[in-house]
Amino acid sequence: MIDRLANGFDPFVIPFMVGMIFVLTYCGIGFLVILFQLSREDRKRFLLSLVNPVTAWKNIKDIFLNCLIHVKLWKRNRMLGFMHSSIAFGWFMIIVLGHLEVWLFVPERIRLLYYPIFFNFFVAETETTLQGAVFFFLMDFFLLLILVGIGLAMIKRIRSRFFGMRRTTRASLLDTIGLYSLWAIFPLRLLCESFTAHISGGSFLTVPMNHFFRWFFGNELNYLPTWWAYSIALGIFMLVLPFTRYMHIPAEMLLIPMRNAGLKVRHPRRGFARIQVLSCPGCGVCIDACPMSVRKENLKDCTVYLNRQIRHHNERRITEISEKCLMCGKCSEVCQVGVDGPLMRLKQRELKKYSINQHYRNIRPDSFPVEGTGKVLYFAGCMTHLTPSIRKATMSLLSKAGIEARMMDPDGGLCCGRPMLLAGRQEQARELIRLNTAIIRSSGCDTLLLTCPICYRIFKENYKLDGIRVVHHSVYFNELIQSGLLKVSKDESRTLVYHDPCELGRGCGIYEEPREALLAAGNLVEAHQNHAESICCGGSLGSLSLNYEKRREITLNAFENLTAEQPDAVVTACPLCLNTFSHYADRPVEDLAVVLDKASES
Amino acid sequence: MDFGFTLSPSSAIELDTLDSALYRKLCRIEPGARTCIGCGSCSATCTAAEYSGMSVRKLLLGLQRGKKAEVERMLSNCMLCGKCTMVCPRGINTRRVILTVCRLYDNVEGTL
Amino acid sequence: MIYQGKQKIWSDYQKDIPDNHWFYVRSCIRQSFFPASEAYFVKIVRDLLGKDLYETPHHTTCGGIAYHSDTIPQETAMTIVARQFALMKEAGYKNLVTSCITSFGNYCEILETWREFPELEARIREHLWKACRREFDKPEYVCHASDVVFKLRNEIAERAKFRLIDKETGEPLRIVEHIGCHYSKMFPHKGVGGAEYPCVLSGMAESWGGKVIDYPERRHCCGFGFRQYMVKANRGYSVSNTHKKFESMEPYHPDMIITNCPGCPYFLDRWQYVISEQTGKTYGKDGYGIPVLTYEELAGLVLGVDPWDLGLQIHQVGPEPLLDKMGVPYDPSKKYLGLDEKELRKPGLPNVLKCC
Amino acid sequence: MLLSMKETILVVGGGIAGMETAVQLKALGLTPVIVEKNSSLGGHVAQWNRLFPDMTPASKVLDPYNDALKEVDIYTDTEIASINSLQKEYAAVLSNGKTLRCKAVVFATGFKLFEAEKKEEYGYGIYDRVITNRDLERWFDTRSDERVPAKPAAIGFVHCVGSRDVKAGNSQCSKVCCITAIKQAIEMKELFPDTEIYCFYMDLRLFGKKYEDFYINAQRDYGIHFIRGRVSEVAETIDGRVQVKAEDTLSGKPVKVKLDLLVLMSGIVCDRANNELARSVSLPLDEDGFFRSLDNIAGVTCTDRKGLFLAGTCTGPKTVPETLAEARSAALNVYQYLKAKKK
Repeated sequence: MIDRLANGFDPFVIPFMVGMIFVLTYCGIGFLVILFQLSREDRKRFLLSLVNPVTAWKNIKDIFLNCLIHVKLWKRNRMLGFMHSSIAFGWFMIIVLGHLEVWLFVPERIRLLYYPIFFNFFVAETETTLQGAVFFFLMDFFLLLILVGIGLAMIKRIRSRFFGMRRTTRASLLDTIGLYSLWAIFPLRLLCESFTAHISGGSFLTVPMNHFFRWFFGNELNYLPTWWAYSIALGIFMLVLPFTRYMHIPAEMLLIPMRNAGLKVRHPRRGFARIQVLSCPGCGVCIDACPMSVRKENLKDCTVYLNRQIRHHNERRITEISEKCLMCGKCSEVCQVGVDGPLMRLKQRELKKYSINQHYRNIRPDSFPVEGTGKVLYFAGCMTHLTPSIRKATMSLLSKAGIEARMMDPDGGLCCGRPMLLAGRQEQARELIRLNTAIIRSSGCDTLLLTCPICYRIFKENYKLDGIRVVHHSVYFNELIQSGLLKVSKDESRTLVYHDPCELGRGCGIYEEPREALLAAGNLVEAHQNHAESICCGGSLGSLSLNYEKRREITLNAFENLTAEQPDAVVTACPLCLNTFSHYADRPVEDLAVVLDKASES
Repeated sequence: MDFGFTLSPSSAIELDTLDSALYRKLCRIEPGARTCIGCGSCSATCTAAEYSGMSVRKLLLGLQRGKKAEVERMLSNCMLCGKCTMVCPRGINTRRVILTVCRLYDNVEGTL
Repeated sequence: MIYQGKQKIWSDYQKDIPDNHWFYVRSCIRQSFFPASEAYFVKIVRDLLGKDLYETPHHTTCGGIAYHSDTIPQETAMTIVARQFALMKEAGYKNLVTSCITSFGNYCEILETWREFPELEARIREHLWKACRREFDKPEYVCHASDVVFKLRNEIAERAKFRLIDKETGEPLRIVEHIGCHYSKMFPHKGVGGAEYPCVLSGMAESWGGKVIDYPERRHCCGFGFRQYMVKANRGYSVSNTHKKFESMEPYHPDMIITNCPGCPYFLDRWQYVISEQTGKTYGKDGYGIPVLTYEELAGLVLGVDPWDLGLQIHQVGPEPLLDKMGVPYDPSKKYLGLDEKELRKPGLPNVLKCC
Repeated sequence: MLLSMKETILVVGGGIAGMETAVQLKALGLTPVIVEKNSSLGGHVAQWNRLFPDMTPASKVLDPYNDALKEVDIYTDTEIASINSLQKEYAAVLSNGKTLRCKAVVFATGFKLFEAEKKEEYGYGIYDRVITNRDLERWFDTRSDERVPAKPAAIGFVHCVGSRDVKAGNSQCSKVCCITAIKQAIEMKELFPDTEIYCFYMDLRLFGKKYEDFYINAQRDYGIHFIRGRVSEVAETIDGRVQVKAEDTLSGKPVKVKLDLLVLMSGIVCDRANNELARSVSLPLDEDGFFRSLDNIAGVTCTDRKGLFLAGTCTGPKTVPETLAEARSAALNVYQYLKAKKK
């Protein structure tokens, strides 16, 4: 292999170089800005994590698996997985191999940015070597891989259902430009390399095409324009990249180490949030996932659009989207990049200023004396007071199991604080937490039993109750059953379906215990979408703006999902889900406790 | 000059002069607020009622009757627990009503 | 306001007023508040119109104020009233004319009570006899002095020297008429025109050329309300009531207020000063108040009596703007001279309210 | 004069509406056939003890039909499998296999009493001392219901249970609950003179003849307490009674009271079971789930489909007299319709 051109330059590389330099500087500056936006301790933690070998290795692994191979996507949808990884990985390999070639054959050119990309233009093959042949083969192979990927992408554009996606995002103008330039790049590269195959060598793909072209066009002068086109396509792509969804390519490479460093969203726009927003590839998986999408008017309220609005600085819409969300957390569950949509919205809510700010200074914890000495303290919570069946069943189950339990709020108590937290009003939530903590401490209990996942989550995440076990009744009763303290007789004739409440499932990762417990009482079928993918009942306190009639379809859709297997009854473990479903239910909706209570003998 | 007595303010609600700007704005944001039938379910079930006299019914009435000051006191202990929303027979989004009032109380023209 | 509608109501509340031979009983407080008013009532009726009006020096209070202030029981008031009736019987009269609205109300109330409970009347006769060996007949007619003037209004109009007309513009004066609560609110049929749209005063005003204005709080009490004023702790309510009335009549720019009760002219007049001091607001043109006159004073003015002889200088609110409008001649230098041309002490002037 | 026409008319539903229609059709010389899904006629009225406002025994309304319906074919325990419209008539397939050819169909399918369980916060089916208005009527008949204590110290009535409540999927007023509550309150007071009785209402809608007098009696003669506030929560006390939470909206204060018996005034809601039937003859339903009349003033008993008529509470909440009146007018509609077809 030798240089064909003495100066190793040709004007057609200029478009590429312009784009390349632009993109590098843009990302460089952007990176610094974001780094600067991080709080001091976050920055410190991040930089340290980069040099720490453990996290460093994790970073490399994650970047390779997520950005190039798209493992998560493979798990979710093979077609999409293959499409994305073929393009990403293929392209990556082509670049790597390009550099290797330069490094091996014309090391003195290694410093030229464009050389590895347009290698085949600048070199001439003197004699065929195995080494060269291998390289040419790999090059062609990966190019073919990419072309297949591109092909699939085109099909996806036309028929997204073909990929099992019901809805996908509508691309903006720049996105489209980026997309088409991206599509153009690789066919063009194929052309270029085919044209020059007889000079600079080629393999199973390029050589035959080269022969065909030579036979077709005769002379070989017309290959220069294609190299121009190739370079221009690359240039355009890189010029528009920062302003399109393709920004996720560089952004995700920063997001992964940041996440591995344990950074969290602190401000809805700056620092980590910014990089999250940029990392959103706009794939639109969250649109189908979002329970609100059953109403057409809500289609543009899911996380992918939140990210887009944040990039467009559309304050009105950002607020609207943030307040509408049910905070069920499904979007972040399914997100490939791991964008934490709910947290972004929460932080957005925290920015709101209020002229009336609630306080609870006038409420004294000792006005809630907890009688008795039982070690188990049962906090029913606001919602459970409106679903007496749960409260009654829970108390009866406890007595059946011979457990001495007391109620913390027999005649109504204070709110756990989660609703305030979800409204982004930490100050108020903290005050409620302080009050409740005092009450619980004064009771001298060692176990805090909860029937409401909303309460359970905040007690678990935000309360400091060291020495006291915070447990949800689904878990607790399951233990009692497994340990034999609670005798439950199985009704073989009755099939139940379990609805995973958002706060309990995605929120606290409790999926199996309730099912185990229910299995003791009846046969269990699964909902169409279940566990981490269960659909919010629509009653969530998370949404601040959705009103009753607008939640209707959400509930109906969630219920339909549950009753796919035609169970005799729907079982949930959350008073709010229970209440919401029973408004529209065509079959009994019961709380786990009630089912167990009916099935257990005293 | 001090006479040892002064004009005592009228207790009447002057419907044609009272300031209902906040209520009107509220209804633009949450039209459901207009549908209250004053059944009192919200007040009865309210977790904060016994501390601050919180009552969405009174809140809505107060805003319509230009009794802003009472509204502020009333809202001071709300915990946003959502029981009122759950029991409202007209399906009013009471939590949104509360948050909206808290937000606009001093600045009716403020946006959400 | 549909005028015909009012007339219809008036026709329902016709009150027959005897046209002669009256037994006149004076008011306790008017004699000190507006001495000239009663004096000129007597002058007009007796001397000008040559009617028979009798009054006796033995007449005392009717006990109305004490009764309404909860300081004497009704039976006491009844016995006092019985004595007045006895005096009338002794003088040989049957038509009682009271100068005071509260007395009028008191008499009516007592007579009605007796009609309902004859045994009570019997007991009172007994009381009276035991107390002063007197016997009484119930009057055939009880009417208020304003009823009499209402009856004679046209005769007065014929003799009028000035009419209630703005001599600059030729427009009739805008007049607020205020009826004492005890005149007809207790017994609508005992007042000319009833309680809702009494026409006893408006009748005079209109026949003398003025135009009566109806304002929303027309029916409202002047604010005296006995306890409301007499207990100092309650005076805030008293003045607030008056304030409410003035706020309500202000947009109509009244030229004057005419009243037929002892308390009303006094409070409508004096509270204007208090309100002006407390709120800095006056209800007349450029800093003046709205002149408040008794119907006798007004009758006097119409008949061309000198304002100072009518005692208008004793009013808190200066009458000058009204006099100017009517074109009644007056000598400011004589304002504070007594009848015997002797200098009365000139009052200090308020801070806000313009008085002369 | 009567046209001599022996045409068969199908009457769906054997409640008072259906029975009255049948009687009138018979009188007009037609041949009604009643199809009733339950084992006996009489519908909801049969489950009631006495009727407002004159405390008329329900039997007094129902008994006359025993004779009046002697010559009328009645299929009880029978449902309509399907109705198909033919050229000039309808063919109804019954669940017992029979097929009826009829010139016209009168739907008198009635209503459903709201399932009080759905308002869980009231604890029906959860607490020992909570019953519905129907349970109480049955108790008046049988005097056996362990939920009704022997000597109640205090009884509460909750109006508007499942009525005027979007959460219960039922925003309309059931019309009869206010007066029924007053009737039952009076009856209880007569049985237990020393018992305190509270009625929790949102609005008292006493529109009918003598209803207001009934209300005055309840206040004046029976000393029943009326509290303007909707019950929001019911909890069980340690001694097995129920504690009711409401707001006394007139004083603006929360009220709490412990009761020995809580009676829920379940409202009148549409019977979803009729949807299939309605669809089969393409009769439109209103958004509240009841049958849609041709119009709500002059055509309440008519539909926009030839030969199909409506009577009684299948078009919305109604009182007994209203239902009877409608049944009669429906019968006349049928008669006129056939007469017109004859010409």
